[in-house]
Parts: sequence; structure tokens; C-alpha cells
Amino acid sequence: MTIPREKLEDMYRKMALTRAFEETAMRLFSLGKVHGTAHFCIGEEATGTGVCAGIQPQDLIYATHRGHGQSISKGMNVDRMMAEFLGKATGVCKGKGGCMHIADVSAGNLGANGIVGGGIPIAVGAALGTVMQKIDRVVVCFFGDGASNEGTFHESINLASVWKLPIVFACVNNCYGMSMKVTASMNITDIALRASSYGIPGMTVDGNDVLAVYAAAQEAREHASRNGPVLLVLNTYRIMGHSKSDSGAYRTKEEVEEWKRKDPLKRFVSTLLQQGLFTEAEIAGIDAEAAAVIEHAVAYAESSPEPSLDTVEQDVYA
Amino acid sequence: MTIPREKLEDMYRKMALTRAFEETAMRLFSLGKVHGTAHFCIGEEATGTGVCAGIQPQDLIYATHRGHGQSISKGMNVDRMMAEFLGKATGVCKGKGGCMHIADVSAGNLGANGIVGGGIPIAVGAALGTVMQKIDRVVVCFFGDGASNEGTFHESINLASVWKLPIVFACVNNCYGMSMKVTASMNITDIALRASSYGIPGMTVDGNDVLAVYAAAQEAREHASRNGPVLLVLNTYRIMGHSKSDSGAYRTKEEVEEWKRKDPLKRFVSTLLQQGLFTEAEIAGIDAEAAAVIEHAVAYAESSPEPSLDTVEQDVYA
Amino acid sequence: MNEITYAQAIKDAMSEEMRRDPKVFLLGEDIGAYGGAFGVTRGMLEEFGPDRIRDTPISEAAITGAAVGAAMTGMRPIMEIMFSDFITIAMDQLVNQAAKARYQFGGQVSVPMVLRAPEGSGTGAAAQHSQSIEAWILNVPGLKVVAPSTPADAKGLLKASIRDDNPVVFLEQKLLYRKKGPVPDGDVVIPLGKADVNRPGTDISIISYGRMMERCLQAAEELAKDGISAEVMDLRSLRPLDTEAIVSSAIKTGRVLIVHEACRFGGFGGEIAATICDSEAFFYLDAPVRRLAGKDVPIPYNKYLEAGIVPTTEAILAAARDLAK
Amino acid sequence: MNEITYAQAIKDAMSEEMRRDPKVFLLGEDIGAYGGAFGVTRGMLEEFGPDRIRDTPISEAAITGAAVGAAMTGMRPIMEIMFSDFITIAMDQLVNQAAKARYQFGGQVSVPMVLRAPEGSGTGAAAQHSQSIEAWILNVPGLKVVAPSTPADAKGLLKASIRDDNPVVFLEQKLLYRKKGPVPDGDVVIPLGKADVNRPGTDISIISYGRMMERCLQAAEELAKDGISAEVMDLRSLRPLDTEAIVSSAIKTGRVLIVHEACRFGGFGGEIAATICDSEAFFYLDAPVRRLAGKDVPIPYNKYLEAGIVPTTEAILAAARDLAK
Ligand SMILES: Cc1ncc(C[n+]2csc(CCOP(=O)(O)OP(=O)(O)O)c2C)c(N)n1
Ligand SMILES: Cc1ncc(C[n+]2csc(CCOP(=O)(O)OP(=O)(O)O)c2C)c(N)n1
Ligand SMILES: [Mg+2]
Ligand SMILES: [Mg+2]
Repeated sequence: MTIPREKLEDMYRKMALTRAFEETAMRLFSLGKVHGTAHFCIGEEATGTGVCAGIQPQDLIYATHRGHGQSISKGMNVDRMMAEFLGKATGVCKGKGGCMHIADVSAGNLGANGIVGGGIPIAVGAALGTVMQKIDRVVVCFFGDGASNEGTFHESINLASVWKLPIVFACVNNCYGMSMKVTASMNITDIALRASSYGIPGMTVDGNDVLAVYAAAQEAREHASRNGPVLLVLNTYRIMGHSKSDSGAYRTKEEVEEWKRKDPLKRFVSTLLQQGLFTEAEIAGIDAEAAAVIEHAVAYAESSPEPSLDTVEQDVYA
Repeated sequence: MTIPREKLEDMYRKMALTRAFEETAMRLFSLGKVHGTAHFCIGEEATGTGVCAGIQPQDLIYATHRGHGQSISKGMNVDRMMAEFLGKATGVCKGKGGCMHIADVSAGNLGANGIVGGGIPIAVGAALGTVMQKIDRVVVCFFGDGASNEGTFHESINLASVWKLPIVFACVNNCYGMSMKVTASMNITDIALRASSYGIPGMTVDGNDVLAVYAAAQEAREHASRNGPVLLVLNTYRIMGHSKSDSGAYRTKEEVEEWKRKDPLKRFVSTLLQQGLFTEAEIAGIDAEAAAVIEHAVAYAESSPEPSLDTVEQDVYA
Repeated sequence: MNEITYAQAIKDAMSEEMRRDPKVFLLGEDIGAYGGAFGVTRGMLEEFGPDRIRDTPISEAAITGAAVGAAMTGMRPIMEIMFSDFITIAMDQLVNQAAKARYQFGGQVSVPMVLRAPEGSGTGAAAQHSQSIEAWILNVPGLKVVAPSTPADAKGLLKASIRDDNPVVFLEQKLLYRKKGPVPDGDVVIPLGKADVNRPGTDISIISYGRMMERCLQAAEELAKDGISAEVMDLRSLRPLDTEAIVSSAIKTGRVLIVHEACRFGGFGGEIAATICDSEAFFYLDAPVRRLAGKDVPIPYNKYLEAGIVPTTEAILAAARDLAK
Repeated sequence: MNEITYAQAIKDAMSEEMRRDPKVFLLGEDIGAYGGAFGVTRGMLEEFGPDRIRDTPISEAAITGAAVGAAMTGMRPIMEIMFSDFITIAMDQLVNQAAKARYQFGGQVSVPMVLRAPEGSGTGAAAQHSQSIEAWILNVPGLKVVAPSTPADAKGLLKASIRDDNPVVFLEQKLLYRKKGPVPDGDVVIPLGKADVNRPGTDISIISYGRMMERCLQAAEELAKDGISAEVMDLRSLRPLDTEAIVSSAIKTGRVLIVHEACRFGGFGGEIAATICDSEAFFYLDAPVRRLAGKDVPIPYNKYLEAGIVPTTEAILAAARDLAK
């Protein structure tokens, strides 16, 4: 695999930025600066980054409630993202959406969804619009292992398959849907098997290996743009609690620790170092840069005004 | 296969009764005696009869909008069924349900559903109740090829599979969902493939061969009662229009004619005759008996009173 | 001015809009060769082809979501739900997605789609195919809801709905499909949010919409014979609602009878009555604001029972006479 | 009499009923080891085991249908939908199946199930996790709908709901979960359909339910200082509705203010107002029947915006003062 250095650097930068964003977000939470909840993707960064790296700039993504990494990897402005997280007027959704509804249409991110499985049919619609408008574009729809048990998963993939739409169904299997282990929520161990219900290819990849995800995403995109839908399953793990209100009673500390050792950032770094492509100093530089970018975002967000109550009735209707 | 003669006779009787019921119902329609619509299963009789023959008396079925054969085969009283069809007070649903909502709880028929796919989760609930009440019983849930594209199909089978419930999902694939050919509504040719999404067995059988359906249903029931759900696909064909308002513009006459030649009643009769189990006279006797039973049902229904308007507010709440 | 059916008017509106704007397309179950369960789209496949008249599998949530997604990315889908009762299956996509996308994303997107669905009883289709479901979706900011009662309104309001940049639920009236009425020639668009005073009057306001309009007008005709001048108002668009027209009619007559087919309890009649009673009109009321609506039962199959649960012309007449006393 | 939280009261009701009746069981997402998104079922798995406290995959339609089917065949399921907004996904099963089964099958079956779901804004969860959805399901004959405002009511009404032979939607109030209140010891069952006059009064009736009750009572307290005697009524059960209590309070005071958190347009306030204005109480009204409700917008994320769209104590006070003038 010969990936240009800039591409590798960009991928690591996105992962580092995601991690820094979330660690900062958690700090803001503990400082009582956030009203609401958040769903962190720490440990899953290779999925959003690998997939977004493997598609094209004109492609669209539909993100999930656990979508910080997906959004950042698709090129979202973190200042406006952080401002949205803090509910500010300068937020990408003017403070009305919050982190469960991050969207950045200009960057091709059509929005995170608070309804598990709720975004899947919508992504199919965007793929339909793509074909009908004869645009050279693929849609990527992210969703979780838990979401793959919703009826919308089934209806949507079936519909996309009969219409042969250019869409990649990217299932981030982080082993849990809230507290339910994936092995308890379904009777199969490889979610990609479900592709066979729709006569489309299913692919399973190690979701903690960003290079593997990247390669798989490229292949899936290629297939989708020519031959229709692909189900791409990315196996990974959710390190943090489900959301801010999770006591973790449903899993063991050992299990979490085991997966912490598989940290996708560390893993990517060691590959990059081993292959002599980057030096430790260069990596540290990217990390520092990510920290600075996020620091800037926090300053931007914190100094931004709250939205005025006058705006509350705006944008209900177009 | 050594099936007792009475069993064979009972199976043929149910099929003949179903056919007679529907042909009579169509006549009543053309006489303007029916308000509403109906969905006929002519050509599909082997599915309802074969499945109901293969299960036990204590088992429950959930029927579909095309459920005359399912209901009759489960042992429903045709007088009260015909009365319901005509909306009479003596109807099994007191004239409130009509033929889209035929149910006969005393005979283990928990009801037909007007919502495509709407009965599937409910059948799962009955199977859950079965297990929780430690009853020796299996639930059979009928639905169509079209229904297998509804989200409820997916959610329900998945739920039943993780709970290993005693349920047979009986998919009557009659090649069409209203006007949409099954090959256009999904990208696979064997619906039983969908079982693999849930880690349960899928079985496909010639739905015009009542003996094959019977054998498959026995096997499926056996599996369901011990090891959990089975998806049993019965391939057949809808000879009549979808409902009373179908002009048939979406298929060729040749296709229909071809399937008419595969009539499940004729086929069963020729097997019975060939094997020397029944004489032509005996078959004619069963046919005549079926005609008489249905004639009686019509007389019963026609002489029954309309429900009084006083009853209209009854049974909204228990 | 042509006499055409309500179904034809709907088809004409769609066809004209599709000829005008390549972004408009149809999706739904059995809308192609079959022509729709009520024949509304018959012939459209032949004119527009399968790319723009899209038959779908039986998957209401996916169909609705597909419309939302297509609308968010540049298309103007018209989707059909075969019976309004089945909106329940697509309810999340309609209510939590279509209605919310614009607001929750801070105005970044709009969702210009129309969801057409027939409602009402009278066809012997029983509890799951006969409901009038408007109240279930009228408490959802972000949606618009329309329920035309004549071919002319059906055509003009559907054109407005298709051109609207918001999700519009267009509730067709099953029993009106075969009714004929005059429809003006040409590209006539009727703006959403304007009630129509079908018959002006001074003694009592009868406010209704949809299938009940015909009965209200018949009752008004009878009332005239008694010397009672009834004003009959067709709301046409339920959200946005023409509160101004409602309030001024109530002020004028002082007596209001609200009529709808949907079940009474929790029905949209409550909103209309409350609008009047919390307005200036309150001070002009000479009698209680009366609601006449469907009985609070699921729709029964038997035709006498089925007919017996919706307001009849006689019941409207009796209520109006009683009110006007 | 113990001081316990609203969440605890709900858990106690379920636990006591489960001990009493082996047919009662729970199903829903993350109700087991996790204890439910709001901790309501915490500890129940330990007491009752996984057979009766059933964690499900994320499949709201199947969960609801499973409850319907289990209820039709002898069990008494209590199911949880994590946020009331997600009822939309299960809407067909609730509205077309649970509510219709008995009627359309001519009384052959009953569907004794409870669907619990929390509603309301105030948690920073934005448009898809904060709605008050009661109006969407109140126009459905066959369903009952309950919305308790105190721990005591939550317990007593939930017990009644579990023992009811019909599908009951039990709408819990998210922001009340942690609030404490006195709950009588023992097996106290509060019948559905009875409003509670929390505070009797003579000058104005404030009619509300759910989370807004607290604010209505605060406002009444303030009004008393002005010499205005406000009667505050908690409807508790929305269907069946205690119309008698509503009408007689309106007759007594002649001035009515209806308050709810749900969006105003098409909200349940309309039914309450219409009930009054089409009753004998109409003749006793001294002022328009006023509704104070949530703004007609999706729920925004920002906490000031979010707080700004629901009626505040001050707004209730101002409206009441204005009405009582
Ligand atoms: C329809 C719906 N049901 C339930 C929830 C509550 N909920 C939010 S996230 C979540 C788990 C989703 O699991 P998965 O799809 O695997 O995504 P993950 O959270 O693991 O990223 C649940 C149950 C919801 N938001 N929407
Ligand atoms: C949810 C829903 N969508 C659509 C319909 C209209 N409809 C009734 S039967 C039918 C076809 C169902 O196809 P299938 O499941 O294959 O059963 P079949 O009619 O072929 O027996 C359709 C679309 C319905 N009743 N319910
Ligand atoms: Mg997950
Ligand atoms: Mg079929």
C-alpha cells in the first residue's frame, strides 16, 4: 500500500483532532459548562477517519449521535463545532442542534441523528437524489451495531439495493448499543452477513486499524459508485460510557482495559514510526497542533454569544 | 411419507373449502352483497392448509389480509366467517372486523392484519407469552413476500432469534406485493436467505405442493419448539387480482395461465388419485360437501341480522 | 373551466408540476403500472417513465426517509402513502426527521417534499384503513397539513404544496376521488393557509374541511329554507390555519358549529374551538361553540355501523338548528 | 407516608405489581443492568431476573408489538420506550394494533399493557429527545393516556394502569424523576379518569398536568398574595378525561387558564378548552378561555432557548392576573 505521506498525516491529524476535541469536551462537561449530554467515540476514531479518508470530497456523509470523529474527519470546522457543542449562536446549527445534531452541509456532512437508525433512510434519499441529478457522488451512511436491529436498517438497505444506489452503509460495531452487547442483540457474530439479505456485498474490517478501514472504504466507494450499495462493517470498541450518564454496570473493567490497549491512535502511530514514515517528534508536533486547534475552538466558542431568544422561532419553516 | 388417510382427506377438505369459500365470496361481490374489499388466495391454498396441517391444535396462528385459507385450515367455523364477511352481527368479529380482520381466538387464530407486516411483532409477543407461561405451543406467523421488506419483519425475527422463541415465520411468497413483482422488490431470489441475518434456519419449499408444505411445516414446528425461530418460505402464486380493484396491468396473462396449470388443488388430487388413495368419486364427494358447507354458511350469513347501531360503541375498551 | 374528478385534479397538478420542474418526482407503493390504489397516478408512468414515477417495495419508513433525503439534497419528491393510517409506520421519518431537519441544523437545509395520503371511512375497509389522522400530526411544528374538499382546491393546493419549501402532508379524501367539480384552466395555485368561505351567511358559522364540507353545504341549504343564514367555511389548510377567517366569521355570526369526520376526542375541532374561545370572538359568542365529529370508536366494517359514526347531514342540520335557536 | 422520588415511586409501583402478579413483566431497551436511561428500573433485574426484566435490542416497533402479542395471550407487559419521541417508531403497533385489536376482533381479545415513556424538555437533548407528544396519541379511541405530576400519583396511577385491561400510555415527566414527594404506604391505587384539585379556589381555574403543575401551584401561591383565589387542577389522566371536574371548576370560577408544556397549536389544550366551551360552563364564563403552552417550535438545544419556549411561572402568573382582571 503506497499512501502519500500527506494523506497519512491528514489521517493522523483528524484522529488526533477528534481525540483532543472529545477530551476537551469531557473537561468542559466536568466544569459544568455543557448543558445536555454527549456520546464519545474515543477508541473508535479509526472508523470515522478511515472512511472519510477513503471517499471523495464531493461525497456526502450522514453521521450518528456518536459523530464527532465522523464530522471532523469529513472536514468540519472545529470552531463552529465546539460553539455548537456549547450551544452558542456561532455554532454550526446556531446553537439549536447541539452535539447530537451536528451538521455541516457545506462540508458534505448532512447531519448527525438522535434517532438510532433514523438517518439511514435519509441517506438513501440523498443517494437517490444523487442518481436522479446525475451527480458523481457517493453517500456514506454511518450507524451502529445497535442501529442494525432497527427496521429502518432493513428497509433502507433493501430499497437502496433494488435501486442500485451509490451508497456505503458503514456500520460502526463498537460492541455495544448502550448497555446491550452486540452478541446479545443479535444471533450472529458478523454483522456483514446481513448484506446477503439484499444481494449486496458485505465487508468486515478491523475498525481499530485506520489503514485497513481506509482501504476498505476506498474499495466500498468504488463498488458503490459503479454497482450499488455495500455494507461495510467496522469492528471496534467504545471505551467511554455510552453517554454522560453511564455507570458501566454492564461490562467488566478488564474488557475495557483490553480494548484500551488496542487504541487506534497508538496503533497508527506505531505503524507510522515502525515504517519510518514519521518521527516521534513529528507525531508530537501533530498532537500539539491538534491541541492548539481545539484550544482555539474552545476560546472561540466560549467567547461567542448565546443565541438571542428572538431567534427561537426562526428556521421552523423555510 | 406415510400420512394417515384421514389427514390427507382433512387437508384436501380444507383446500376445497377455501376454494369454495372464495369462489362464493366473489359471487357475492358481483351480486353487490359485499361492502368493502377482499384479498383472495386462490392458487395459494396449499400454503395455509399445509402449514396448519403440520402444526398442533394448541398452536396459534397470525393470519394475513389474504387469510381465508389460513383461517379455514386452522379450523375456523365458516358460518361465522361468512357472516363476518357480510358484516353481520353473528360474524366472528360481530361485523366489526370484516375479512381483513378475521380472527377466531377459540380456534387459535389470533387474527388477520390489515397492516402489511403489522402482525409479525405481535406474533413474536405471543411466542414470548408462550415461553413465559411455560405452555407447550408454537406460534406461526404468516406474512407475504412484500411484507418481508417491512422493518417489522427484520426487528421481529431478530428479537425472536435472540430470545429463541418458539415461532415459525411463514412467508407466503406469491410472487407479488400488490403490483410489485418479488424480483423487483428485493435483490435476491430466495427469501429464505434472509434467515442468515438472524442466525436461524431458512427453509424454502414449493408452496403449491401441499404435502411438501406439510412436511416442511412439521419440521419447522419441531425446530421452533426446541431451538427457536425458523423462516419458512412457501413459493406460490396469486392467481386472482390483488384485491377487488386490480386491473392486472403489471403482469401478463401468460404468466397467470402458466400458474393456473400448477393449481395446488388439482395437483394434490392427481397425487391422491395416482397413489390410489382416493377415487375420483371420493374427491367429488369432498368437493360437493365443501360446496354444501359454504352454501350453508351463506344461508347462515344472509339470514343473520345486521349489527345494531347500539353496539357501535361496544368493545372499544375492555 | 373543466369538470374533472378530484383524483384527476390531483393527477393534473402533479403532472403539470413535473412538466414544469424536473426536480419533482413521485415515489410510493404501486403508483406505476398499477396507477395507485385509488388510480390517482394512472398513466403517469407512461408519460414520465420509471425514473420519475418510482414504485417502491412495501417499506413506508424508508420511502419517507428517502423523500426527506432527496428533498434535502435538491429534489422535490412527492411521495404517496397508500392509506393515511400507514403514516404511523413512517411517523418517525415524518415527525422527527422531515419536520425537524431545518430547525435542528440551524437552517442549513430545507425539506421540500409532499406526502400524499388518502383518509376517511366509507369504503368498508375497517379499523386500519379508514381513519382520519390529521390530529396526530397537527401538533408538530415544521409540518404543514392540507385537506382539500373540491377538485379545484385539490389541484391548486397541491401545486402550492409541491412548490412549498417545507414538508407538506396532503390529506386526500377517499370518498371524494370520484366526485367531479369545476377546475379552472391554467396554472392556478392556491396559497396554503387561506380558508374559503364557500357560502357566506350571518346567523351561524359552520366550519369544516374535507369530506364533511358537502354535508355542511347541504345542511346550510336546508337551513336557508328555515330562514337561517349559515356561513360555511372550508379550512382547506389546517396548518397553517386561517385563524383570522375563523375568528372574523365567529364575530360576525356569534354561533359556531365545527364539523369533522375524525374522532371527536382529541380531534382538530378542539384547536378550532379553542382558537375562537381565546380570541376577541369570545365576546361575540351567543352560544356554546359546538363540535360535531366522528364517534370515539375505531372504524367498524359493517356499512351501517360505518355510516353511523360520522356526522350526517341530518345531524349537522339538527345541531345547527339547535345552536341557532 | 414516605418521601420518595417520582422515579422511585414508579419503580415501587412496578415492583409491587410484579410481586403481586406473575403475569406482569418488563421489556425495553437497557432496562436491565443499565437500569433504564433515567435509572427508573435500577435494581429490578437483581430482584426479578432476566426472564421478567427483559432487555431488548433497539427495535421499538418489535418491542411494542411483542407487548401487544404477549398481552393478547395472557401476560401483562409493561414496556418502556426510552424517550417518548421514539413512540413514533412504534406508532403503528400502538395505534393500529394495540388500540384496535379488541374492537376489530369484536371483543375476542383484550390488550392489558402499559407503555411507559418519559417526555418533556429541559435536559439539553434537543429536538428529537424532548418533545411532549400526548396530543399525537390522544385522538385514538382504544388507548388510555396518563401523565402524573407527583410521586404519589405516579405510583397510584401506574398501579391502576398495570391492572387496567387496556393499553395505557404512561407519560413520565423527565424533569420530575428526581423530585421527591410524600407517597402513602401500602397498596394505593388511583383510578384513571379522575382529576385532582390540588388547590381549591374561586376566582380562576388553572388546569394543567405533568411538569407544569409545579409552576401553576407557584403561580397560585403568588396570586393568593394579590387576593386572587386560584383553583389548580391536575388532570392526571388525559384519556379518560375528567370532563365533569373541568366543567364544574369552570362553572365555579368563570375564568379558565389551561397550561401545558407541549406545543400550543394542535395541543391537548384545545380539547380542554373546547370541552368547556361546548358545555354548560360556557354560560358561566366571564373571560375567554386562555391557553398557555409551549412555543410552536422544535425543542432547541441551547439552554436559554430551551427554557424560553415553555410557560414559566411568571408567564402563568401574568396570564392569570390578566384573566382575573
Ligand atoms: C430510536 C432510538 N432508540 C433508542 C435510542 C437511545 N439510544 C441512543 S444511542 C443508543 C445506542 C445505539 O447503539 P449503536 O447503534 O450501536 O450506536 P453506539 O451508541 O454504540 O455508537 C440508544 C439505545 C435512540 N436515541 N433512538
Ligand atoms: C403497511 C401497509 N402498506 C401497504 C398496504 C397496502 N397493501 C395491502 S396488501 C399489499 C401487498 C402485500 O404484499 P405481500 O406481503 O406479498 O402479501 P400478498 O398481498 O401478496 O398476499 C399492500 C401493498 C398495507 N395494507 N399496509
Ligand atoms: Mg454500538
Ligand atoms: Mg405477495
